[in-house]
Amino acid sequence: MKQTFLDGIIKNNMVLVLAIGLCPALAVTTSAYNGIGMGMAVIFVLVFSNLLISLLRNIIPKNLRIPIFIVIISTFVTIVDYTMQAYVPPLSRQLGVFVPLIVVNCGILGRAEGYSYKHPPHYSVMDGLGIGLGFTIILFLMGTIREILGQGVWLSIPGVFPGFQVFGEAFTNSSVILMILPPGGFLAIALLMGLFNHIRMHK
Amino acid sequence: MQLLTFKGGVHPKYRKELAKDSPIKKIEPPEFIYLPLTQHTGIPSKPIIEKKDEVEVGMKIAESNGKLSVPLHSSVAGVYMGLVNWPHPLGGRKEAMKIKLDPQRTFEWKEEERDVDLFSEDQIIEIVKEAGIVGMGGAAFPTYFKMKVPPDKKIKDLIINGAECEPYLTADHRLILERAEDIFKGVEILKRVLNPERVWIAIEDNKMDAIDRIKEFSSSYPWANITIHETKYPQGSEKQLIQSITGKEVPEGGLPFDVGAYVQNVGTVIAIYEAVCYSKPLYERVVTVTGPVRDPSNFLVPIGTPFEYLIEASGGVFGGTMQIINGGPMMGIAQVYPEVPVIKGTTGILVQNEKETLEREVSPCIRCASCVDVCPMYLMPTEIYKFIELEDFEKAKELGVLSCMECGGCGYVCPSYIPLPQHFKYAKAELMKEKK
Amino acid sequence: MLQLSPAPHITSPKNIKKIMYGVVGALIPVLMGSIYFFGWRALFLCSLSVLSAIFTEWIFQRVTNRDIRCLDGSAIITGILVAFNIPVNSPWWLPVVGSFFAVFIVKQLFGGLGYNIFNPALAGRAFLVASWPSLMTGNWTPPINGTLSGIPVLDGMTQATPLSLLIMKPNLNVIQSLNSPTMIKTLFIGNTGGCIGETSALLLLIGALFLFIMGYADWRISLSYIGSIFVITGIFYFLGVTPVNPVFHIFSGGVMLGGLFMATDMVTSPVTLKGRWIFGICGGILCVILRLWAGYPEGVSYSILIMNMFVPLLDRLQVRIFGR
Amino acid sequence: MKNKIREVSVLFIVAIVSAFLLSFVYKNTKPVIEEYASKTLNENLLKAFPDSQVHFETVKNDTLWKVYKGEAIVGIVFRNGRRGYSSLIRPIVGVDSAGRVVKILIPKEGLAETPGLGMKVTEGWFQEQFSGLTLGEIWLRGDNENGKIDGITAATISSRAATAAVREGLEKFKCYLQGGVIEGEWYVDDLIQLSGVEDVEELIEDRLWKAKDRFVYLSYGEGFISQVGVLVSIWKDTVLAIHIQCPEEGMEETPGYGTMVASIEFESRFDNVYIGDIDEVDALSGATMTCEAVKKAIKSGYEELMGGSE
Repeated sequence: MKQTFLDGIIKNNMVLVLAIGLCPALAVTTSAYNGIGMGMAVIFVLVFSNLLISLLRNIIPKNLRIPIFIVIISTFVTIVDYTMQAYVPPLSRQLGVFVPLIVVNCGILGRAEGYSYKHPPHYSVMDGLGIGLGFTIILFLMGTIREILGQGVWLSIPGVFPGFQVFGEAFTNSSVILMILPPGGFLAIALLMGLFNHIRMHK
Repeated sequence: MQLLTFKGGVHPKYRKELAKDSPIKKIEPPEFIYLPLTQHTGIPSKPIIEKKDEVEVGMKIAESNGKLSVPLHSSVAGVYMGLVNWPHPLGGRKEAMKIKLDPQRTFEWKEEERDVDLFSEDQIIEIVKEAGIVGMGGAAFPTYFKMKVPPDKKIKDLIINGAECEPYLTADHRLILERAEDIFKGVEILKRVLNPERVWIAIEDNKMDAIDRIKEFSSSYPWANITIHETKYPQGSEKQLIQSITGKEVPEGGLPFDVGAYVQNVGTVIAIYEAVCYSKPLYERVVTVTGPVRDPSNFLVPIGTPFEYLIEASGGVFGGTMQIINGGPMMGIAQVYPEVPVIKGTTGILVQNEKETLEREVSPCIRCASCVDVCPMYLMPTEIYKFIELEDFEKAKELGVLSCMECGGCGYVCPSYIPLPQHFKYAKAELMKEKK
Repeated sequence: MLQLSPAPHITSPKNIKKIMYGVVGALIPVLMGSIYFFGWRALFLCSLSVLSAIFTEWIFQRVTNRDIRCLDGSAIITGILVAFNIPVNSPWWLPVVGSFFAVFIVKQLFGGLGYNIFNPALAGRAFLVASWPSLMTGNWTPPINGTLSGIPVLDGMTQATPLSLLIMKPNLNVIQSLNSPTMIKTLFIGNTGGCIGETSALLLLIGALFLFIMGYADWRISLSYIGSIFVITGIFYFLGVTPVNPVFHIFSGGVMLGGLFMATDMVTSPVTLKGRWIFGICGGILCVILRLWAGYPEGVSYSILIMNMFVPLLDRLQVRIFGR
Repeated sequence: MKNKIREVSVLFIVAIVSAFLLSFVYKNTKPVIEEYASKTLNENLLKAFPDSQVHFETVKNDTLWKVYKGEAIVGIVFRNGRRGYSSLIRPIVGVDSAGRVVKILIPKEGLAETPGLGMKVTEGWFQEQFSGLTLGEIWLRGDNENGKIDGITAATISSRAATAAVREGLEKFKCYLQGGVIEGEWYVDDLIQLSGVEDVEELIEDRLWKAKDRFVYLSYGEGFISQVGVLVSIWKDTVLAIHIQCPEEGMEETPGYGTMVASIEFESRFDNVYIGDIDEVDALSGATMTCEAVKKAIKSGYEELMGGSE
């Protein structure tokens, strides 16, 4: 169980190893807060869809499994979407279309198909937690890199907290805008992936 | 005057002036002679004498051993000492017949001149085979085999290769100057066998004296066309020479007679002449010994003479010997042992002292494309090299690595000092292995 | 002991150091020109940029245990070219960061010299433009030796390069002055606003001529690139698509710097002759499109960067193998 | 066969359960979402018209509000869009009864201009320049002699678009300041906007008008559910601008999909399009039918009305 959880974070890391779910990873990580928000949404969907699919794995007919997975996943995604719109509207606005798009996040469908459809519920929940957490950590890291370099602050929450000044006022005024543009997302993910592979290879 | 040339190629420093004016000298044979059984492309010859047997100059001591094989003749008179495992100039150690010289028995080849017209074409080819003649420009391909042109192929252009393009080497140059008439006589024999439409004698424009010498005979041999070529490396390569003269490209993987051409080196032509008219087998050849030696010379050397003996004969090296090369600087092979013997394909011996030997620090390829520009086979060495580094030989083959003739042009121009020809050799060897 | 080295046993006099330092040498007159036009700050920024490039390379090679070859000249070229691509009144850290990005991300992370896909200096410039657009594209000083070369000063737009005036939909007077022979002469000499190293077509041509003669750069790329820009803008000029003449187009902005020194970068240009022609012509077409219809006044850097991406493809256009 | 029934029933049950779950969540979150939306809107309106004693009345959803102080109209707030460098810039503009801009607000949300350049239109200093200006002064300094707005260095396109959005909106909606509302059909106030002048000559009743340098016609196309009205201004063969009937004006297409075509962004896609190229205009995804209706309306109206009048 513990191994399943840890594997989800490191060995099967959604972004760095499996390289799936890259679209939200690139699109929403302009700040660390966004990254966490997206990660939380994914954890929620992943855990519950994994659980449900695992519970129903003996009932779900093989031929119709994909439509059923999608129905289940999209239900949870829509729940998350409404909830976010209602209770954290600024975050919901920031994440925009990428919350509904969790439905087609191949990471979640991939886990449903590849793991929870074949494993008992408690393992599936652990897998969902691990994968989701791994995803969240990477999104948080990417968001951190991009926000600090691109905006000079860290952990800013729109309307609530302006964020920690990391390098001081002067840097904030002339920060590396590229990092919060799309190329910055690619750069951040490439650097993280490279570093991760480097560490894995030299361990 | 229009200079003929081909596309690509390089202009290295030729340094031919070192040995150019030194007439061919006959050299006294050394005490021991080593005759490797592999002196030609193809199957090694088979010894036919026993240990302690007395041998004469020109005596057949090993015979042809299959279709692509030629006999071997002793180059001195003496005693056969048996087979030894001896360094070979093309690398490694191979079986060689060791002969101890008998200094009492000196010998000069004195067979009567024979009338060529007495022989049929097949007889001539047989004589050439028995004389052990191979291509003397370096490739050492059995000449009799080359002369047996398939009946469905018609030779239109017979090209006599006097374009000695390797820098430093002057053996062929001296041969043209000193034995021009013999060349014409040899070509007449070839003409009879091959029956070509045209005959060309190709010489580069850095050998104007040789061209003049050949021209002196143009009235006696009116069928010979003399072509003057741009001094460019590798002008003397078979395919490039054919392209220069006829404008035709030998197809990939094909042979010259596919475009109706036949190329023969001047040295080989003389050997054919001597074999047919004087029944003299190939047991000696002209070798240029050059580089930082006191007296760079062109020697007429009994085959099997060790390199170090010849280097000594040309006065020794100044500046400390660092490298002994069989052949010229572009394609020659650096030797491990100075005692390697001269073989039938040895065109020259190049010595390099400490100053001249390259200290090459290899840098990464910067894609300057110099190699692409110079490759006479229109390959892209830089791309092929990348795939060879990744051990993707199939891809290298697709890009034409098998067409590479290892002329060394790319390695010469590479500003990063990447030994490109070395990589291609390796890839070709690997591809051969796979084929087997 | 005999040494064993593979054939060939002689090499041509060209080697990497000579090529790299040859290019550096060719850039020196341009640098001197920019010191003359813009003052000592040009030299200051250029030195900072070069130092940053060399230092970045040294650190990277040190940390990753590679051979230290930070002084082989390529880092120096990158440093100079990055500095040539920024305005002279940039803050000091701009060239430093640009060179760092160019050498670290674009060159070393892709495998170092010879393996980079993009021209490091241009990618560095693209990074700077995207990150600090106002510093990079709205920050021009006229050269100290004159006003902005006789262009009528527009209200609120005193700081502009001749090229950036174009995208502001100028009136007829401005267009006339842009088309005038004096303007062309100024652009040719280089006494005008612009990035440090891009203003003087004359000095750039002198440097490039040296490279062409030495064989350190391929004239085909430059000719096809600049030539296609000239031809296309010429056609557009007569069709009325662009209000200024083709001579203005090739002498203004970074066409000369890009076409002569950046597009010809050996590492990021095709190896075959055919490929080089296509590379240059397509680059020129892209440049004109970007200039006339994109948001920034200049299109040179992006046109070359985009063509850099096509180099592996263009390298597949192998010339027919002998006899195949 | 039995297998198939089983498969289908499982899918059916899953779908039913998920539908119930979703309707429950929707019911509970909807009021919260709506409350937040109206709260933000009110905040934004107050930012554009900062006066604690006023209240706003919606005239057109998301486009026009009247500002009341007690019973009296003291101004309007409008929202007008103009295409910037890479997105639609839609300032919220407060206007006092004298036709003077009170304040403008360009929200960051939905704006995708270049960060560090075009995005600077959201900065305070840029927006504050508009306060107190009248119609003739809302120009960039470089573009007009009376202009009082300093553009953003190196971001001319975005600053020009923001300025134009304010100016054109003011021109369009200023009639609401005098006399209040223009009575009549849904298209009447847009007719004035599209003709560029106030006095137009009616050529065909309720269908075709002639203004100084253009014609304006009204045409309907068959949409997904209902008729979609389009008001088109045209000169020679080029469509100058269009206005599409919005839901408040009686359009009854699918809410959230078909109704999306009645956006300024979509309308602006038809600006200066040659009549023969109308089909080339990109449709909105999810509203293909309604978009087709718009295009058909433009073309059929052109053929019917313009063919005869020229």
